Amino acid sequence: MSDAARWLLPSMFDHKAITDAIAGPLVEGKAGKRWWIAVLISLAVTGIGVIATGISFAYGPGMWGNNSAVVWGFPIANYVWWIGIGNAGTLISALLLLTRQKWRNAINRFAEAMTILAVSIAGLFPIIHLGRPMYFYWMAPYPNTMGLWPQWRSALVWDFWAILSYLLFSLIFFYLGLIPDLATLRDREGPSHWRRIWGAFALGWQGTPAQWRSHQRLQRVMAVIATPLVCSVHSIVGLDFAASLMPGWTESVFPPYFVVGAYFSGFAMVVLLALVIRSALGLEAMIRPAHLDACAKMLLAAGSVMLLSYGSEWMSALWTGEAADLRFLRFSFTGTYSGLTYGMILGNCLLPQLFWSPALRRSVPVLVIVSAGVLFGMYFERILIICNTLSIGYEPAAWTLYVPTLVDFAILLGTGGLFVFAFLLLSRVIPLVPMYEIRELAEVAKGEVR
Amino acid sequence: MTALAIASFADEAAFRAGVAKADEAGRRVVGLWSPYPVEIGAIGEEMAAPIAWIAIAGGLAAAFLFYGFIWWTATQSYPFDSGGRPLHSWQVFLIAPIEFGALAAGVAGMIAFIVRARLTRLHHPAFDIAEVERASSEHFVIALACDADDGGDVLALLADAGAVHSRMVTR
Amino acid sequence: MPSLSEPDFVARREVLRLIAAGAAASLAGCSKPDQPIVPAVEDKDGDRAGRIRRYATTTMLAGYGRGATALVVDGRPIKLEGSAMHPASLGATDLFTETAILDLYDPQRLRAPAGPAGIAGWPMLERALISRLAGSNGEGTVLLTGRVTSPSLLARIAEARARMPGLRHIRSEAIDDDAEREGARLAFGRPLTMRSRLAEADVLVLLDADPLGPGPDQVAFARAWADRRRASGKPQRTYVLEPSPTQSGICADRRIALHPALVVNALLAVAASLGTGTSGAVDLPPDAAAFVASVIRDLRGAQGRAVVMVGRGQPPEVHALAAWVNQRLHAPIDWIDPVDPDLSSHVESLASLAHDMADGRVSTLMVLDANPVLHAPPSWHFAEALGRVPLSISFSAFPDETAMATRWRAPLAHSLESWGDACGPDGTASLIQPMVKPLFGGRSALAALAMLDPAGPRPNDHDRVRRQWNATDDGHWRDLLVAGVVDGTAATPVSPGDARLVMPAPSRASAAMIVTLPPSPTLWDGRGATNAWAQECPDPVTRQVWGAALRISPGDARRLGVGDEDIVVFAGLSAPVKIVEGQAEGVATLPLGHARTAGGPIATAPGTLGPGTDAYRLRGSRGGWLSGEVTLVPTGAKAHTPRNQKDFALDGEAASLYPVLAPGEAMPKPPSRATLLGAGPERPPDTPQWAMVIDTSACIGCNACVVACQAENNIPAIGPEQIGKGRDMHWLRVDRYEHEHGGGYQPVPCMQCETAPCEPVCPVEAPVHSAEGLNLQVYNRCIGTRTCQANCPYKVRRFNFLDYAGADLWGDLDPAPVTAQRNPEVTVRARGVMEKCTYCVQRIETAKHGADATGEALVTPVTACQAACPTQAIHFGNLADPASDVAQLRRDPRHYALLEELGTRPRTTYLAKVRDAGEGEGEA
Amino acid sequence: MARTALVLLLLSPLLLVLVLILQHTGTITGQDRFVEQAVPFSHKHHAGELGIDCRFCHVGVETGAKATVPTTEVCMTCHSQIWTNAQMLAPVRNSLATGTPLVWSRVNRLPGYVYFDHHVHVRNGVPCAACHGDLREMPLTAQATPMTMQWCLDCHRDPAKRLVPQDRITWSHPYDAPIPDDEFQRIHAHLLGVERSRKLTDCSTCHR
Repeated sequence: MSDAARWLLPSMFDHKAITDAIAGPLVEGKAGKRWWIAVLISLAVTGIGVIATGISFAYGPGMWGNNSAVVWGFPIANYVWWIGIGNAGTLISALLLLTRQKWRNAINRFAEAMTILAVSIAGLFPIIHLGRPMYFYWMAPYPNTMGLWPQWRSALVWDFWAILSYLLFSLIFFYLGLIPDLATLRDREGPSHWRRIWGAFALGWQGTPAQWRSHQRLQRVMAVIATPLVCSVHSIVGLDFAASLMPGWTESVFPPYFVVGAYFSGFAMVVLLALVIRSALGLEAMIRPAHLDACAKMLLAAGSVMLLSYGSEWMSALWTGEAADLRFLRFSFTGTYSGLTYGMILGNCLLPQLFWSPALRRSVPVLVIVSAGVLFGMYFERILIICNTLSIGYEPAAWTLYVPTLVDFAILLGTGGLFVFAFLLLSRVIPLVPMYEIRELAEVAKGEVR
Repeated sequence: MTALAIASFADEAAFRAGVAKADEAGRRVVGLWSPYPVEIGAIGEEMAAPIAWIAIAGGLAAAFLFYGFIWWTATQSYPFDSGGRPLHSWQVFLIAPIEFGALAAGVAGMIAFIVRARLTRLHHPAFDIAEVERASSEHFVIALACDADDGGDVLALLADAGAVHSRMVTR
Repeated sequence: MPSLSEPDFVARREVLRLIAAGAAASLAGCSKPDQPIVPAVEDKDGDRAGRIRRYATTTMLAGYGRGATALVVDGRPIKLEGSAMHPASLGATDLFTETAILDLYDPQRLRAPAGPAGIAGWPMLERALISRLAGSNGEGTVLLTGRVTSPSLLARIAEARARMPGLRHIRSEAIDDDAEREGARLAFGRPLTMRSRLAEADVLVLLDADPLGPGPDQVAFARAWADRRRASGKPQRTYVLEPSPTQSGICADRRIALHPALVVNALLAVAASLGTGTSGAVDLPPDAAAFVASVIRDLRGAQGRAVVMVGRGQPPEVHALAAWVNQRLHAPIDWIDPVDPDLSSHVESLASLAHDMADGRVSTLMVLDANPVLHAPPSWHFAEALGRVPLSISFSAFPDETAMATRWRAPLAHSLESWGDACGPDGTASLIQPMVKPLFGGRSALAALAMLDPAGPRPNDHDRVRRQWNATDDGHWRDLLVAGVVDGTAATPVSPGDARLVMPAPSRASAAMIVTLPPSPTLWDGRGATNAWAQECPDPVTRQVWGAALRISPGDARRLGVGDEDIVVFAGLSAPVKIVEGQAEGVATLPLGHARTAGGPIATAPGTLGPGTDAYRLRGSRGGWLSGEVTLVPTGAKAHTPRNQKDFALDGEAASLYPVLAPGEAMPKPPSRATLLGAGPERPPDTPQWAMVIDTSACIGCNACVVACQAENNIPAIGPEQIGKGRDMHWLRVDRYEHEHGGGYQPVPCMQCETAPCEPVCPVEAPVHSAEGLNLQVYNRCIGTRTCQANCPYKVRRFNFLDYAGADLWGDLDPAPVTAQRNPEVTVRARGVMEKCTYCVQRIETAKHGADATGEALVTPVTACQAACPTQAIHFGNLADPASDVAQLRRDPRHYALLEELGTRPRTTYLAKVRDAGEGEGEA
Repeated sequence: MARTALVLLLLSPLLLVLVLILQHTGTITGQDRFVEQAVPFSHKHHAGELGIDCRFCHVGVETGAKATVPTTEVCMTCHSQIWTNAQMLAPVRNSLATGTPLVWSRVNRLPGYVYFDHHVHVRNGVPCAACHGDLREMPLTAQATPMTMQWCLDCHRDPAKRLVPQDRITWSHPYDAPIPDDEFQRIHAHLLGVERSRKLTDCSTCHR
């Protein structure tokens, strides 16, 4: 991967061109018609979610499909799914930074933004899903008149700290990378009122070699911490299930397999966002087919690991021969939700295999289909993890199927709208591609071309 | 009377050459600015060195304190029989401190960075120099100290190194 | 005890005020309520305010009384328990006693008399009656009641008839005993009532009979049967031949599905073996013939210790032959003179009334607590005939079908609001004592009769009842009321003489489909249909709630090409199908009492099955409990039939969930498993350790415990729609399982696991363990993550998905009165809160407080389910005391824990079901 | 201005700290709060100056969960003899005459999900004053203690220092006179018995 010129078109070898391409629209440009339409649509979709959440708060969780046995349903699946998507950004910025991958430069900023938005949205669900959401703060340790503290043995409290730490850590990491670019925006001549705000948040950044050295040092330190952190976050989400004794949940493979699954769905979302951003913001010169190709390879690898994980899960049921596990396996493939099982295998394991072909790795339609397939497949997986186990537990007398309601779908849809809406706003406020890193890359590429 | 010789460079190589020439000539470098990370010698190493240690120390301290807090709440403040588990279930008590420690390390590192890199100075005198503003987007900038009378030499030296633009500023 | 001369314990107004206060108070999670303190003006309760007091009284079913104890707090009765002194209660209850308390506070109750011109006052109704009856000798006047066993009421009727000789009293109970009584008349020449002593029956043969099923005798029969099965020595064996599974069939050792028409053949074969002199060759399918052969073999070996019982659906001749067979077997049976003195046929007397009304020979009709419009055979056109009566009045608690058809309807007081008395099925008399003044302005049956007989003397109800029992002395009267039961009133067994051998003709099953019409185990003859608890109580066979589907056999379903919930039409009815294993081919079953057209918003709740499935419409013109021949036609449509349990079959290893043992067999020792679990935190050394042991062998699936728990613990009914979504609130569910070794019932409350998986997973410590081994759920701490239930292997936790406590089940009616039933010792749970069985922690705490305050030893509390259980299958006590009931049962060879292999160490454990499959297993 | 905003943003967590502190004070707990009553009944006069025992009016306190507020009849036991025409007592006389109960405002409020039992406390050496304060010094009745869960727990975790001999239960100064050694030993022995068989910090002690 030494060939830096693969990741940047020569038109972007000039620093001014890079700055103009990225900072220009933010400082001088007005939001286009397409942007306004997208904002209105996403706002409307968000509104649906807000109304559905309002209905849930007004009348109670009974508005959802949850029942006495399947006490968890869409809200928890949404939570796990969103937090999974929120994993790829940090992977790209931390792990690829440590391994000095040049292709991270163009995509890490929006991937990190995606992480922060997705984790924030994921963090809403543990509150939304509560029976009495107004008391969510009881999960936090504070000196109260009851003399009570949270239950540190609960995976939900682990979640609370994992999400809180991960979200704030990602925010700091994101902001750290943003500082030099904010300085660029601050210094650019233009009509935007935002320049004062950019200036304040740039904290007086000058770009002296001493500042750069501290900046790079902290970025590496944080990358070293972020990599295990991001793995632990999704391991803990896996422990929500694995630390129980229910059939289909109590599996030691869950934490690693949740981590892989998270990267998987995150990369799928990155691919979709990359496709949108490069055409919408005209950044084809910086987000190259080679980037897509690299992401597609990641999807291929992760998809294959998913297949391995599923296989090991099924095999362990067959191997131990535990009645409840076998029944669970049989139900997965022949029961009411078996359609979702096959959809999950198709989306998560089979579709990514298309990426063995280099041509397909660079084909936009194929990328869209596979990424969407992965996102759906991963959602099916999340819902199956919850519903299979809870629908057919140990006691046949308590077996109950789960049927989501319109409110359930509306809340899920609404969070999608919120994600898009927030992303659209961000795209007008911060540079979605890190300018200083592209400049650095351009310098290397220039040298290579010469 | 002191003055500053300020030169802009279009690329990193010329910038490095300018710095090298200034060094050779024994000129005092007042300021360097680059639009992306450029390491020049050991400049800033002293400033950056403790950041990693501060981050790690902050993280570890927070994690240990948090663990101690958990131990206190679970075994001293209000001990509960929770499913017959031991009061001090250290295995699971480790999880939250690890997560929180990572966050604390990030916060400590960020604070260390802001302090060590002398940030939050929004009205630094350097911002009065027009070239510095452009350094954040395209140009590399060198500012050398000089007297009003040897200004011409310094400018020549910088031009020789490949400066696309240079000028004298008198204070 | 306060003054007894008049029911002035608490003024009605005061109760209604309490009702209003109760509606607002004590919701978990509210901030501190700022309600005022209102002390009484005069001291009535003294220092007993807020404490539960117990009074003896009686509840009614089918006209028979069952002794009961009312639990009263601050003037509000909140629960009914059994009366140990009454032979039909034995300290336990059935579903109908448990649900009766909700009827008292039911907002659907009639509140004022209503006439042709709408709501009217009592004086208007009295004037209407006086203007018609003044000076008349009662000609053309008819009093229609259900079965009357009350000595006071019977005396009052006799008094009225003495004054008005023309007054006719017709009594007709919906679920009649005409066939039994007529059978005895055929066998012995006089009507007698058969009282089987099941405690002495080694072999019990049930021919289409269901003594363990619903009815006034259920508790007594079930207790005797369970006592016999528990006794050491020769194992008891129960044989059941029946068309559709009943509770008796499910609990039987051996059971076979048999067409009702062939029951007579089976009995003929049995009789032949005992020397009728006829050949035993009868028309029976081969499996049934082999089954009957086993029955004959066992009966021969059990002379004097075997009983044959025949169901009410069989014709009198079959009952007569059974009497002969029992006599030949020297069966442990007492014959007594009928407790109901009216010896006429229930069906024929009602038919004659219908006829007379249609002919215009009835000018005044007073219906007292009966609903003939619902249960009369449709061919009589009873409601039309009723329309011809110039003055008709129905006294009933609810706006039922008859009340809607009569010109006047008047509110009848609840038995907890009136003075009275009643006899049990064995003749034992007990007193009905009011706990409150009528809440909704109803009048008692005695007061209603006084209106029919305006010329008669008018002592108040209390004085009349007291006079009836000759309680001239205050002390005597007080003792009578404290006991509730009048000693020495049980009927003495009579010697019936030799039974005549009546040989019914052998029968054959017709090729066409027929429908059997049993009473509903939850609604009885339909009178439970207004009761939300009864409606929400799962059927013991299908576990369906809020309605009943048409049961057909798997074979018939295949032939028709229908599945569960597919609607079929037949004989003008349409009903969804429920396929039932063990249903006889060619026979469908539709329980009575569901699908009402009137009665209030509960009886006709949306989501229940419509009136098209009313089983009474299938009754032939001569009554009986079989339909004519019908053809089932699938419609292709589906109906939703909410059920609490969908799967009964346990296959493979799952069978270990419900172990079934042969007599004398022990549970296999569980393999010792390595565990990392420590001992947990220390507890104070002398704390009691609560535990429960449930004997699945004794459980008859009657659901009394389920509703007892509901009444005790403020568990709301949530309606068919919510149940249909898979939600339910019963803390205690009675699971029904079937597998190759047998089947039966398994009540599942919270297991109170010692190493509870639900506790460490809650982020806010709402579920925690007490030093006494209770798995506590602190409602006010719960934030509703539901993680506990997700982690519960037994799925015994219940979540308030909506504001169930403020339920709007009663339509437009204000549900506030229902809140007066609530137990003040138990928190009413808010929306979004998880709840579950607490082992009745309020009873434990009350017992502990009592002990701690007086310094006396702790009296082991009785849980609500334990108190209710007719067969004493539920045992509760202190495990730390080696002499306690539960500690001893834990050493029983049949002892096991549910899902023991998970290492949850449940405190609720079980004794395995015993099934005596017999040597000849597999031959039938 | 931007700087002010930034400072405020950074200080906003202090608001949370303020709330955290406030919840422990009388502003939220209601400690030391007086409540307006229809009849300005003075515990100071009745219990303090006249020396009427608490149990004369609060009859349920030794036998049941509720201490009970006296009926009008109890008031009139004395007030049919003395102060028969006092304007202040008109509502009491009116109550007896019309049969309508007196309506008192609640001073000590516990939420509906807390099940407090007076007699089990009073019969085990917890003096009235432990929760209700020195009523003999209160002309108007106020909530003397915070009555928060933390406050209940303080005693349930370590009851020894709150208990008094049974004959001093209704004294308003339980801690003034020293408890004789043998009395203290007896209380301590009793407490040991309770603590061997009950865990007073179990949630079911108060919640069910």
